[in-house]
Amino acid sequence: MMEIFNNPLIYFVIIPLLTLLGLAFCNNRGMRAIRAVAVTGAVALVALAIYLVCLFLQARAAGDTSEMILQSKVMWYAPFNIELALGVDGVSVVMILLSAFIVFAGVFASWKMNPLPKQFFLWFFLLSTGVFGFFISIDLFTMFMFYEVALIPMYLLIGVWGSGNKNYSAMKLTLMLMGSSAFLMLGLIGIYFHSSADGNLTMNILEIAHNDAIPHQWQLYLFPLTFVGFGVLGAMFPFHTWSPDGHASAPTAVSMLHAGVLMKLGGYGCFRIAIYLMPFAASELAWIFLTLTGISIVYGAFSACVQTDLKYINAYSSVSHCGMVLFAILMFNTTAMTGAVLQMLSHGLMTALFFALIGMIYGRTHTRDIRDMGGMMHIMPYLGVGYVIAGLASLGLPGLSGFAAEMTIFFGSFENADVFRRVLTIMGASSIVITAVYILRVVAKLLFGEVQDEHHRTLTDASWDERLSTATLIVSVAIIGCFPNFFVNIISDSFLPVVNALKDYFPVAGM
Amino acid sequence: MESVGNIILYFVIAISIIVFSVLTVTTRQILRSATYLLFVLFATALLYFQMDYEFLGAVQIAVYAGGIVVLFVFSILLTHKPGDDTPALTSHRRWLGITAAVASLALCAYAVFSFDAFGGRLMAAMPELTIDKIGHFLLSTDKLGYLLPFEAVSVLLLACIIGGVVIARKR
Amino acid sequence: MPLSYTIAVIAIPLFMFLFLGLAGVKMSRKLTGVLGVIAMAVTTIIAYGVALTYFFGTGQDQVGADGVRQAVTVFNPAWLSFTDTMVVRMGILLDPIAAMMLIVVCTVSFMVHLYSLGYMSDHDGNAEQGFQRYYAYLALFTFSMLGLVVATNLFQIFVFFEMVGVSSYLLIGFYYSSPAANHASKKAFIVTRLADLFFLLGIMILSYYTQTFDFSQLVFGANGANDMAVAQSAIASAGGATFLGCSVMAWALTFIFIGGAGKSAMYPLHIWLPDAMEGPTPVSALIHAATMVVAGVFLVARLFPLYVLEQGAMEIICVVGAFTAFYAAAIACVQSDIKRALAFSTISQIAFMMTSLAVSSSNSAMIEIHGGTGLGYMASMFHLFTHAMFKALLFLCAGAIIHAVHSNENDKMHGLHKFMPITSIAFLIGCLAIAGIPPFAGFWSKDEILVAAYHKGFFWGLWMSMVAGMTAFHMFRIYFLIFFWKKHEIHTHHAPKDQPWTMTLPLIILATISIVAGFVPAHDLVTWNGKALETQLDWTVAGSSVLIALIGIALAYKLYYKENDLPERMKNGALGLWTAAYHRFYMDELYQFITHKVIFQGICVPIAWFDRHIIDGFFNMLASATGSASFAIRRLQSGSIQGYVYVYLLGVLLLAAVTMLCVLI
Amino acid sequence: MNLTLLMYLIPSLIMFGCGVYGFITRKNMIAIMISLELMLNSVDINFVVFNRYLFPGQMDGMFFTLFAIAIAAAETALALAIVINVYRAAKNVDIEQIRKLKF
Repeated sequence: MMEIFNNPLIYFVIIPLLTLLGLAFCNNRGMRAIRAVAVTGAVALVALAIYLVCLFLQARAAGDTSEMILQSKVMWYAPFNIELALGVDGVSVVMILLSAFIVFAGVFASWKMNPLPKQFFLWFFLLSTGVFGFFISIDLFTMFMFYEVALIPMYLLIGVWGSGNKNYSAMKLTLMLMGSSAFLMLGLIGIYFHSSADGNLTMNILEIAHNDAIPHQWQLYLFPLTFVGFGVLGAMFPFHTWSPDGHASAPTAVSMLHAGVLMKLGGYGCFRIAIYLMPFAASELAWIFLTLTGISIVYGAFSACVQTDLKYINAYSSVSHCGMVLFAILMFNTTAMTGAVLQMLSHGLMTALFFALIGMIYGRTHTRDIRDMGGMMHIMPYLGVGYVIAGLASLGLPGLSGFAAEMTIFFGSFENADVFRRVLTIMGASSIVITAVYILRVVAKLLFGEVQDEHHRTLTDASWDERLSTATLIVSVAIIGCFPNFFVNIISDSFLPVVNALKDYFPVAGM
Repeated sequence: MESVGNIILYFVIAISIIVFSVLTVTTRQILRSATYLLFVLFATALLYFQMDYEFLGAVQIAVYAGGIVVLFVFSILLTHKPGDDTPALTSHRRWLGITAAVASLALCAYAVFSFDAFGGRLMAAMPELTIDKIGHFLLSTDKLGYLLPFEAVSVLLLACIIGGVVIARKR
Repeated sequence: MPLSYTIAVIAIPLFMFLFLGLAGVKMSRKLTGVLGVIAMAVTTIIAYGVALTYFFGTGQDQVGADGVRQAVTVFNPAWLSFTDTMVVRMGILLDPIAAMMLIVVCTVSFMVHLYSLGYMSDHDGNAEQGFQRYYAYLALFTFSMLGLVVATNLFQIFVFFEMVGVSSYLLIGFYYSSPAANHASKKAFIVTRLADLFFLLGIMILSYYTQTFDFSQLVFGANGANDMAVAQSAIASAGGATFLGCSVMAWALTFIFIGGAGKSAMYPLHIWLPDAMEGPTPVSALIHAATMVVAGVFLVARLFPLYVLEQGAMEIICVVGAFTAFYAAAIACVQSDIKRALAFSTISQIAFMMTSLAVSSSNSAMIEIHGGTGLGYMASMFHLFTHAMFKALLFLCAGAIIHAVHSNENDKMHGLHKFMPITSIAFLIGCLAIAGIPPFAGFWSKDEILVAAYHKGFFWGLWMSMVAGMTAFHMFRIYFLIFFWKKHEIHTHHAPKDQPWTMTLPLIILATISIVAGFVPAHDLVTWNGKALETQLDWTVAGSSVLIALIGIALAYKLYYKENDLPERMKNGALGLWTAAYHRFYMDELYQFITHKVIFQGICVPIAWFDRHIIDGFFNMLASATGSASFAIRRLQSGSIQGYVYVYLLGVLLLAAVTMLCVLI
Repeated sequence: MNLTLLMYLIPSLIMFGCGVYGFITRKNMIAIMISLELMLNSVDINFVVFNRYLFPGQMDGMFFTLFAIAIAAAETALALAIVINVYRAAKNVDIEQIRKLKF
């Protein structure tokens, strides 16, 4: 029972919880103490995440080829075989790293949170608990539980600290995501009851995959449930509409965390649960979801072209980019799936950066309508440059993260020889042009040109906390962009089990 | 064959219960309603006496008649100005009440009359029930002891006291 | 100098970009400029050292035993692995054209760095705002362009295509307050991005079949030079697969060409280049005249053996190139903005290079299976080199003039010869070079292009000769309009004069190069297969082309040397044609229509509407339907205790009745 | 004439019916409470009567009544406290007028 505390993974849940506890003792007016606790928690998470990467690399270098490292489990509720089962592979390792960095940046982005800073950080860290818990667990129930833990705080974070039409948005977001988790829960229960042929039912993902006992007929029912359940969180067309409204109303740090990490839960879940456990249905039904995600990519990009609200632009851009994640996962080969994870990393950091910058600009100008702004580069050069970098990352400039990710996806997808997938790939690839259009449009309108509103001339540039927050993200984006192979090496092996599972049903897989 | 006194007493009790019950729920004036309730409770106490449950009758008079009705009267006086009559009922509501009452009465009456296995039972002799004995039973843990409910009720009362204080307290 | 020093050539500009970009704000403007120039000077020296070592060194690395110049890979680490075989590497490869490009890029870049010290300052020598940023961008561009030319694989070229695209975007939009610059930078980026999409598709198709990006497996043979046999096997790896009747490789190569065409401003993707003149003039000289715009030519030259084997793709290049050359030359004849006129002249010249590549394979003197003598290839690369020099010269002169008179329009200039003699002479040298008058640089390279074109067919030769004549005409038209025509009216508070030495020195250097560059033995150095090419001047072609050029010059002299009404009358004589050419044959309007009306109004707006009203509307409808259903049934939850009791009672009675019935029955 | 069990049940039944009627028809909260007391009382009577007639040797019914009286007293006290509080807030004890917590 106590051995689980020897597993470093559990501390990804314990640290946020301790931070929560620490925050609970803070006084709402003692901003200093609140910040100190929050920063300590965030730094500890980053340190632990980096330590985890080192552990992972060590393990792999030492020839540990097991599917998941650092496995341990504690029985939680024996009648349903629910365990607290931990374990990570390359994908989860990088997702944890991403989450840690975004939590870190998010803390600094909400440095001057007002009102109720203590409560804000409480919910913020509860959300992170859920996110980390999700990535470290390999038990269906535990994953689902952490998934819900991550979703619920969103409602309050948007509803209380949001802006604009926040009640509507918070409600919409929560209801749509809850609706999806209803599907998801059905799917998970279904998987559980077919998890084993000999009656030893289990919730452990690895065991389920090993048993490979879910009847094909059932897979056809359960796969759509699970995939849609996670896909809604991954902003899959046509279930993406919570995303623009939700992002538009959410406070900065929440947008960051949401777009940066929470939406990744969707992609991760699709890959880890839906496809991995139900390869037959995945290959049978892939065409439906490929079409939907393919539409997502182009559709989100086109929609973003006409938006005038900064956050809406980025929300639609997220639809497009996250669509690419799911799209690549459904391509069923290591290259594309690796690209999907790179894209998750890239999109997470880049969108977090975008939302941080938008929040900072909005905090100064009190408008997000690009028609009311212009020439911001004169007024706030730091934020302007940050925005341009984020924009370039988004439209796929080599040297920044977006490029490596998208290229890996396109080349991976193109490996599939069938015409359907190729056509979709070309359609998806064409989004790079549309992305350039809307990014440059907003950059030109917002940053360049003449100052539209004379009052804006008095505004200040970023303060040190804002600089720290954005610089962290910019550096991360650049690191991924400059050294993608480092991440590819961590990630790509993790897809071998999935691709092997798919091989029986999808002949091209694993090419 | 019962003694005539008993029978007369029974009829007095029965008639006053019936009459005053009906009056309680039909009178327009709330204070009168409380008064009729008092009479009903007295009649009930009388009934307990007739059944030889003297202690119970005494409790009925002390707690119900003496306590609850007084509370009622107090709160009526606190919440009503003189002449504050209940307005006439809508026929819709009255019919609702009548149907419910009649339906329940009819069903119970049917049940009572159809199960005639005990309907015609007579009162049998009962061992004397002293206060001493009641106290014993109330506080014993033996079979037929009532210590646990007794304690439960006392906790409940305590909760009620606290609740009452909290609710009635001025902010 | 060891070839591995090329790493420094790449690394110094990158470092300077980061250094000036991050720390430049804290430094004085002048200092950043000087640092930038010094760093570029060092880079240039190293680049020259490396390139000269490559060309004239005696090491076994460069020239193999058979006298073939080899492609030397200096450095090639993996950057991104797609699969085990498809690995993107970021490396440095030196072969004749890469070494040549190193020289071109570094020379022009250094000149521009130096020149900008003066150009980006006002007349009192104070550097203007954003000076640091400007030098950072220049360094970024130089880095990207150098990275492009030394690429070891197709994907690296793509990567740096994107990078130069972004540098170009940043530099065009340098004056970001100006809406025109803003618009132009956007346009440049998006148009080239569209082309890059095709490039990407081309790479995808190519790499799918060949499973590699590396030139060493696509085009280079065992001896390290372009090898037909290797290209043959690369083409064969497609197994003869076809798509819509054409072989997939032809598709791939055409797509790759489209990518190059976007950067090299081939019709119809040329529209961004004239607008790109909104950037500072030295930038136009560096990026939009000398280096980046030839990236497309360079790309086709890189994959030359593959193109040779796919004649279909080659034909497309030939037609597009020839048409663009003519089209741009025609437009250049009527432009009034000197930078735009120069831009169209650039387009025309790049089209020359493209055409030259395309005609090189099928000329009559085929000595190998497909390769031909590769005369056109050599001529193209040679022209690339000379053109870079004299076009940079012309642009820098134009910059000096603009800096002096504060206008781009030639009606604000006129008669500047007296005021700016050095500039005038430098411009004249540039014009003579581009017109192809011996012994200036342009003559030698253009002559060989024409020879190659006549090899392909008389029609092509004639066509290109005509374009050459038009080039001579429109260049001298500009020259005469600027420097003569009539007496200069002074518009500004001080008379125009030759600019400070920082700006004049580059003009002199480049003018000198433009005079002598023609004597570089290009046929020895930059041939497609690394072997020296035996050429001799074909005096029939050379003589006729000189004659045509002279006719063009004479015509320009007649029309524009002295103020007269002949041009006006000619204009009115063919007003429709003149207006169409002046408006660049309405290509911009067409693009405007397609992007704004068709794509924006016809696709984006409906999709956004669909999203808000149909998709979102559906979910809102779901929510409101749930809401109104709840509203409808909330009466049941009336909150009236009596109602509840009534229902409860009835329920109890019903239960009791049922129970009793069960008991009784 | 004998006093059978049935004869005691009849007034109790009628009392219960009156309670039901009053509970449903009354609008005054206190009156509703009074009706409630009637119902309780009728049940108490039943307990006692059944105890006395059917199991004279035991005292369960009686004790139940005893507890019921205690609980009724507590409940009435609490309910009336609430009523008075409501009256303070709303100046009214008519349940049809007090609808702030509805829906």
